[in-house]
Amino acid sequence: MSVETLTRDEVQEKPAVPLKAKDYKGKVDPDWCPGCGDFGVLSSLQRACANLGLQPHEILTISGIGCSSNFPGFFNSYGMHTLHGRALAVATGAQMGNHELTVFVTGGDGDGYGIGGNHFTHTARRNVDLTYIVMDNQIYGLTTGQVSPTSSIDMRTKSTPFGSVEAPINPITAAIMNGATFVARAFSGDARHLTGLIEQAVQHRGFALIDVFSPCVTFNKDNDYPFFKQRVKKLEDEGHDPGDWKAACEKAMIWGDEIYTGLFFQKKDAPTLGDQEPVLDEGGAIARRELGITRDQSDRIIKRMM
Amino acid sequence: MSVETLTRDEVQEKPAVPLKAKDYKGKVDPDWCPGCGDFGVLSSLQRACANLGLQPHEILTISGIGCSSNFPGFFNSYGMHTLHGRALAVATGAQMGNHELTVFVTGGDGDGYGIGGNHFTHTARRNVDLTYIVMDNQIYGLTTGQVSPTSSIDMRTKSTPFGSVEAPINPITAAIMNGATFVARAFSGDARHLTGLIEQAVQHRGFALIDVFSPCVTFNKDNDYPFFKQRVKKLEDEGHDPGDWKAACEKAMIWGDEIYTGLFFQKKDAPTLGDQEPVLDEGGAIARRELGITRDQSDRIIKRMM
Amino acid sequence: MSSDRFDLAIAIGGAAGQGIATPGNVLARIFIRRGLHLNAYNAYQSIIRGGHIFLTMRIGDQPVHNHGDKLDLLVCLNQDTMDRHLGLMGPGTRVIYNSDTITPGSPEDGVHLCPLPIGELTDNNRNKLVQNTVALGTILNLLDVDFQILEDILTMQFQRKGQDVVDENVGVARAGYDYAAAHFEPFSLTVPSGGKPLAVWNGNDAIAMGGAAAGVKFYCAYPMSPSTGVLHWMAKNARELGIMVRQVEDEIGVANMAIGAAHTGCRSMCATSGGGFALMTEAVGSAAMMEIPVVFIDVQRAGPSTGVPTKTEQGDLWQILGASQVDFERFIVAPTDALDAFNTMPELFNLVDHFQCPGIVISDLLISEGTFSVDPDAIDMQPHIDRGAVITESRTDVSDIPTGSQEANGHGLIGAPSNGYLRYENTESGISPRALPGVQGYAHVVATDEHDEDGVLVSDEFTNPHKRRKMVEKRARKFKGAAGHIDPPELSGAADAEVTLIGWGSTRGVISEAVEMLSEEGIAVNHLPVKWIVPLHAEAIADVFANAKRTVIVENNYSGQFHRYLRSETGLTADGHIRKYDGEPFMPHQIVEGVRELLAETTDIYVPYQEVIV
Amino acid sequence: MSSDRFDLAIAIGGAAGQGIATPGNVLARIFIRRGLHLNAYNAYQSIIRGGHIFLTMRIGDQPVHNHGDKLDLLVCLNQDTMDRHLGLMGPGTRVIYNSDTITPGSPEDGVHLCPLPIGELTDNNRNKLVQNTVALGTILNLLDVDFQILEDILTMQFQRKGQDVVDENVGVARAGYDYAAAHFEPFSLTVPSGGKPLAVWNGNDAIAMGGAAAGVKFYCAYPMSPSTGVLHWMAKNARELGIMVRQVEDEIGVANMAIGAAHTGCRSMCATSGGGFALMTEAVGSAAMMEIPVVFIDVQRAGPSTGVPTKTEQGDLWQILGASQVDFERFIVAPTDALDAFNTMPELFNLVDHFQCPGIVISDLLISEGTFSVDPDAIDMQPHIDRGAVITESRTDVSDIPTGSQEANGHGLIGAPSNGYLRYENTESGISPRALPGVQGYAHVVATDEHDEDGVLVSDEFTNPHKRRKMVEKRARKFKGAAGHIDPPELSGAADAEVTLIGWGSTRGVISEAVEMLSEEGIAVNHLPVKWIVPLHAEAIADVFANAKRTVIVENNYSGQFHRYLRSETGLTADGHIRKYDGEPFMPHQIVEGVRELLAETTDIYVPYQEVIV
Ligand SMILES: Cc1ncc(C[n+]2csc(CCOP(=O)(O)OP(=O)(O)O)c2C)c(N)n1
Ligand SMILES: Cc1ncc(C[n+]2csc(CCOP(=O)(O)OP(=O)(O)O)c2C)c(N)n1
Ligand code: SF4
Ligand code: SF4
Ligand SMILES: [Mg+2]
Ligand SMILES: [Mg+2]
Repeated sequence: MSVETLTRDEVQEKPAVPLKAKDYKGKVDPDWCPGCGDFGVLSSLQRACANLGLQPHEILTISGIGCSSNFPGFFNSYGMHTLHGRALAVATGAQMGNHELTVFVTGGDGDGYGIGGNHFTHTARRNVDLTYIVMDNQIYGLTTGQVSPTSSIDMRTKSTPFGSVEAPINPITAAIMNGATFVARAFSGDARHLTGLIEQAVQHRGFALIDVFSPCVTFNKDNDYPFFKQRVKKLEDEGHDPGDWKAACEKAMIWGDEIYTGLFFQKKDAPTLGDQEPVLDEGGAIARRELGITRDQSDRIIKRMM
Repeated sequence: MSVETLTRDEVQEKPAVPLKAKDYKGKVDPDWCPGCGDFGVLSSLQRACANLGLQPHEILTISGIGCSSNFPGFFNSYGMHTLHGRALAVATGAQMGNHELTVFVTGGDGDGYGIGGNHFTHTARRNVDLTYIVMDNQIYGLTTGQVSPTSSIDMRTKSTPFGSVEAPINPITAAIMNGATFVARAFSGDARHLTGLIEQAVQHRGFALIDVFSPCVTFNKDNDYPFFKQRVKKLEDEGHDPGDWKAACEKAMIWGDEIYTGLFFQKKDAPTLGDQEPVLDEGGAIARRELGITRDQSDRIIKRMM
Repeated sequence: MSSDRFDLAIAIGGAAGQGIATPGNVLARIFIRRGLHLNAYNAYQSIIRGGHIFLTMRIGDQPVHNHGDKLDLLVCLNQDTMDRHLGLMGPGTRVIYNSDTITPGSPEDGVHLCPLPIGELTDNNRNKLVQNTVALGTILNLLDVDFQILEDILTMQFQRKGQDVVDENVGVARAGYDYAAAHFEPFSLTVPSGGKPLAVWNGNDAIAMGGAAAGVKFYCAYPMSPSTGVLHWMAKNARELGIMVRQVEDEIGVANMAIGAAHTGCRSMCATSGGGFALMTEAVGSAAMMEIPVVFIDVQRAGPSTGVPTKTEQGDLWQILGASQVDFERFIVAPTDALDAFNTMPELFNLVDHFQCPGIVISDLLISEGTFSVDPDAIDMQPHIDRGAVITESRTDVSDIPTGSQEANGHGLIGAPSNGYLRYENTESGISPRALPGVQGYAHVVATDEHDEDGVLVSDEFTNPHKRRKMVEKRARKFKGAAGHIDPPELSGAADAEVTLIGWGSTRGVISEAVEMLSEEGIAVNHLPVKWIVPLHAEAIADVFANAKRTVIVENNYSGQFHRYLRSETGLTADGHIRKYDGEPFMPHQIVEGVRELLAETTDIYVPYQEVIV
Repeated sequence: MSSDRFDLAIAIGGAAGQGIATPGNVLARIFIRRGLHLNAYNAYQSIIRGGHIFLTMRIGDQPVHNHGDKLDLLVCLNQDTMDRHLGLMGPGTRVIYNSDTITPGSPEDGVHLCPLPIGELTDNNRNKLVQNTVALGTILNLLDVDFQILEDILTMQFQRKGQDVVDENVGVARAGYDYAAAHFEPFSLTVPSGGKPLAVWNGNDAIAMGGAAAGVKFYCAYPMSPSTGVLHWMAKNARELGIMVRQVEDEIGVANMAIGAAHTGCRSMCATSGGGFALMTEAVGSAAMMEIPVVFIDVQRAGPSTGVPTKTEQGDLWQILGASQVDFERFIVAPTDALDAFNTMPELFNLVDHFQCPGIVISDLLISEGTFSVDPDAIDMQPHIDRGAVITESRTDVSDIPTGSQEANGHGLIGAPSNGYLRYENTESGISPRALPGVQGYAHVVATDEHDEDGVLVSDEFTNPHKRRKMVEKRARKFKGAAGHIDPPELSGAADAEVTLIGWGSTRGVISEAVEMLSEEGIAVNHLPVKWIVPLHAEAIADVFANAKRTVIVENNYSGQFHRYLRSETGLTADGHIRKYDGEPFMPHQIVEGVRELLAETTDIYVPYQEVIV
């Protein structure tokens, strides 16, 4: 077999059939614990993709390692189940390699804000065009319940049996300050709201974070469905202006009887990383271009060496 | 030789002689380029230590790798010249191991915000009691001039010959959002101001960041002394309230004809990581305590296994 | 095993979330309190609910070093277990299952099916975990053990949940016991009793306890199976034992934080598994260069990469050998069982303190997550501690403060004169007394760059190939005699054996038993278990090879990592290999068959077929 | 070298910041345009100003493969150079220096001192770099080369700074030329000319160009000496060549980003040095597990740890062999010079594409930062490209969309039926055609967890030792024939040599010359340079050993990393060793002396003394 330079337009010549949420079911059914918050995220993403009319082969879903990171296996698209904490780095490479794909990154709070924290910071500031969905259960689920960077102070876990003493990070304010251009929070118990946010995030050009409260029913008994159900309040219902970073941060810091969900912050005009790289302008994914360099190019290079 | 459990008080029985800045000169003179901004940082730290009456053996200065990270070699105290990007992690271990030491972490923008970014985030949220001085020259100096996470957009460097396309991070707002409890900015061209900030930072209990504009006269021709001299404006002259995070972020984001220096943010009442760990309460550095466990302790442990 | 020994194996199978751990623990306590030895292996998957868990517990009146070959009793908590494992049961065995929900398959002749009408026996208790307790009662009756001990342990186990729960559990256990008495034929054996009561632990507990006993004051980790148990043990015991325990943002932070604490004078350690260890490797080299004693623990699992997180393998050897660039000094040790792991910790800490370098412990899922009985008196929690050449006393005759004048100082540089302390003094032994930060009169800088005796970098200003060579040789020299500080491996078994089996780390137990089985068959085999990887007692091993008729290396990986390493250090080539890389540990009969095949010369690499599919 | 060859060595010494690079470049251009061959080694430190830089440039009418043993001409830009290196100069050599600022030492008899009164010659020009240009004029005159070529090159070099600068430089160069004509005795040699003009590059350029020629479309890196030149070349040429070049936050990000791009179908690579490579190792294993072709480049420097960042060593071999846990398939290749590195890149990309695995290139400071002449026609920028079994054409006969019904699918799980594509199909060859994301009809998931043929994890729900074993063996099988795709190492030199020298990677050039020198002395020596580390042509090497009288391994590290690796794969033990670990590369005479000592059997490991101290 050899390399064919097929443009995305050619591939899509056949008019796409409208898809339903169930068309995005993966090869196996999720093996999450019954009641796990991640089910709601999966179904929301499936619905959002159907609503957006994305074909499975046009999507690349990339994760790290964790319960939540098992996501690509349960979702019908191209997928990569990479290393713990590294999904955003892999995704940046993939997005640059083929910027015609719709890239989702799916993972957990430990994966993304713990070990993956540095890629989170830098992918945000680069404004890489992808949608990052963090299933934030404030615990390390797959490793059976240790403290996470979003665990609250005093939370007792297997690694903090006397209660955590470290202030949690706030992914929303961190993302805003790191330069993310779309920053939202959702609750997996409200699939409709989440679906809407995902649709907006995909339509947004640039780095979009959706931090989703996705309860771990097995290891986090503090932040369960009732905890969130009683507290979540939608920003949309309050007329919040996503252009106002100060209000966004202020709202994001509220953590008590009320916890806000919704679109905290959006900056619409910022160029994405790809927009600023003239190499992509030549058209088509670089992954699909002719390999090697021309004689003219090589002559010029060698001449400079003489 | 054997282990002696000497408390810090015993060591300090002899009344300390008042020291001068030159008493903190290291074994070798700095080999930085003539005019490098880091000289100003070195002399400021030396003066601050003299003013604070710190004895060299009570100080542990930890760095990563970079021009700026060569700092401990030029400063008379205990020192560790560790791996690129890892100084804060090493320092957290050292601070926990011997919380009676005064810990300085010294390094560069690449070291701290690039490869070391994840430790920066998490050390800040843990509020580890140390003073972190970043010599921010917006370039990778030691590797002869590549783009750094604080390089401005369009900056031409050896790795961005057509200009950088990535938005820089803002260390001040990032630190505030990550939970740092003392966040300041200085200019190495104003040693008196910097000295004062260092003194405050050392006296502050918790994680203190001082991001210092420290021009690389060799590789960064954009952000040189005149650039900063013309622009820097002290927050102190404006009656800024360091308790107001919103004003702090707003001021920190200003980057144009005026650039603010000074203490942006301080939270005085936050407990440090050490404060919250009862293990340290027993008195004295854990590094100096008796090794091993008692018979009582071991009996209890083994009983639980039967 | 010879038949006059008591040797019984019980398996419990079900899905994650069906609560296999609890009956497993209860059974373990019953046996160890009677002074019986125990070895349990739990096969499971990297998911929290569902899948298949299969706990095999082997009990004996003699020390039991592996989970064995055969099952006597199978408890099926779900249909899947019945379907998968009934075929493993031979004549005389018993199979317990809930007849309300599970349909038995067709067993081999002589297998006793023991259906339990759980609903009836528990008054249709809706708690799904209750079937486990019924089964416990049944097991006890089949083994002809008095019910009282079960009642005691259930009471202990459930008392913090209240008397109701205790009563409920004791009640249903009794129902299972009585039902068995009425309906099933018990085993015709007597479970020995009266031996000295034993304790129970797993390898991760043993490693953590060994560290605590050695005086570890700083432990940090990032969770990673199958090493996380060390973190859990440390976290639980931190406050009582005065150990600072930290969960860190990633393994890079872990390794460097451990080094920071170690430099201040703490005994400091951290544990992870292969992928996390990959992230720590850069720091391992830095500890060697700065000459800071610190211990890293790699608990191996099946790979490469994320691999099979809950399965075992001995596949990290070359990663550990190649941890960090360029040559440097460090100890590498692969303990052979949990107690050995425990004892290794203080020994290793004394060594790394003496030689001022990192030490790496190689464990694996088999040791770390296996459950083992241990004689409580064999656990020496007050081991000998030797911190080596460490300076902790301040001196006031020499000042840390320079006299003020600047002068040329042998670095081609001008600088302030120092306190005269040479952290990296080029001593004859290569060991340079190390002063801890905070001690007056010894202020100095340690560095990951190559440095001269006083810590000043040779990579700044003037590199100097002679200084560089001096420092490489100083560090190498200190390690020259290290092998003299550790025990050489010991050959056990027949002197003029037909086959010499060589293993490393966790395979010692299973190989020993295979050796016994083979000698019962009349094949004389001996056994060289290797524990210390670096330094390696090359000559001792070469002697064994020289005297061996046929050498066979047994290891739990694909490429023969230990064989290749052994050859790299000695040039020795083994005659045959028994290897396994399917995620499951060796069973004794697999090694026995391997030896037979190798003797028959049908192959020189034997890879056993894995019968138990989990 | 035989004396009828033209063989000249010039050294320029000074401090960082004194601008040694420019006269070095000008001289290089002068020689290569005359068709002369050139090999330059620059000794420097990890600081930006100060310290000591010592550039040695050796020029010959035959290919020159190392920087040689002797100096003919020394240019001292500061006193330190004079003090350090005058002692290296023998009869007939010339030493140029600024007599205004530098005091000459006492040279050996026959050394011609050439003092230049720079102030006088430059009208007291305050520009400190002007002395370099005067020296260039002087050098040309001493070599009896026509001034015009210098004028041409200075014009080219300085034209973008304006005519004034050109004039100033040409003027002072002429002053140096004329002053030499009047005061100094030229060398009694003729610099050959008229040869085919050559080009000049360094190894990092060659690696980058090789990548570009191979069709690399994605390059990313984090700066690290001595690999950063690859990034600089790529960044400079990115837009013209349509290559996406990214500087990333750290090496972990680099490795993973390169993998992400590679998975979409780009030829993708990244470079670093030892410490950065340590951080990449986890990702190397992940690429192997996901079966993604990607190339990692490790440019070695002296270590361990941060070590000596600007010095050379061949010390990363075991780190690379042990990069990531457990066994997996990957190519490891150590090119032997810059042109070989260039040619290796397309070859390696074809291999990794064919075998769907990572490839690792081992370079070192000597190759990567050395400056070499190269025949421009030898640089094949349009090499053969073979992407292996890759699926890039969409199919519409099979849909990515499941039919909707859920069914049991062989994983013990219920799921939607897939498009039937098996990314990891268990083919006979072990190679499974790989579909690129975006191609319709082949949607699938790749995973770092162990997975079945269709990509579904075997670590979820039901692990299965048989599936696990199948997949390990599938991956291993694909690599079985890999050695057949690469050339075995070739023995050169006398057939019945007294000594066989074996080296690997960058030592080929210096060993070849030592072989020539030894045969001139009447000692018959032959030479086996090894380039491919994995797969290793073990049999070919064993043949050479079998026929050798005395084998000697030459390597630039302390522990004999290649020797130990070779023994691990073959059991072969060499008779003697020549090793060096002081940061400086071998010089030919050091190997010659080593062979003599080993023949005299005074030692079996010879470590040469380094005379040039930089
Ligand atoms: C390098 C590395 N370190 C550690 C692990 C072990 N590990 C797997 S998942 C996980 C954390 C999972 O937490 P999170 O990302 O929050 O996902 P969740 O399971 O809660 O959805 C860890 C520590 C790993 N696979 N790789
Ligand atoms: C793991 C690793 N990667 C890369 C390097 C190479 N390196 C040394 S210093 C440096 C960056 C220096 O930049 P910065 O921290 O800003 O310090 P500066 O020199 O500007 O003061 C880099 C990339 C290294 N030593 N280790
Ligand atoms: S352990 Fe928690 S996060 Fe993981 S699947 Fe179960 S409920 Fe979900
Ligand atoms: S290169 Fe820049 S940062 Fe480094 S010493 Fe010189 S001026 Fe300072
Ligand atoms: Mg989580
Ligand atoms: Mg910098």
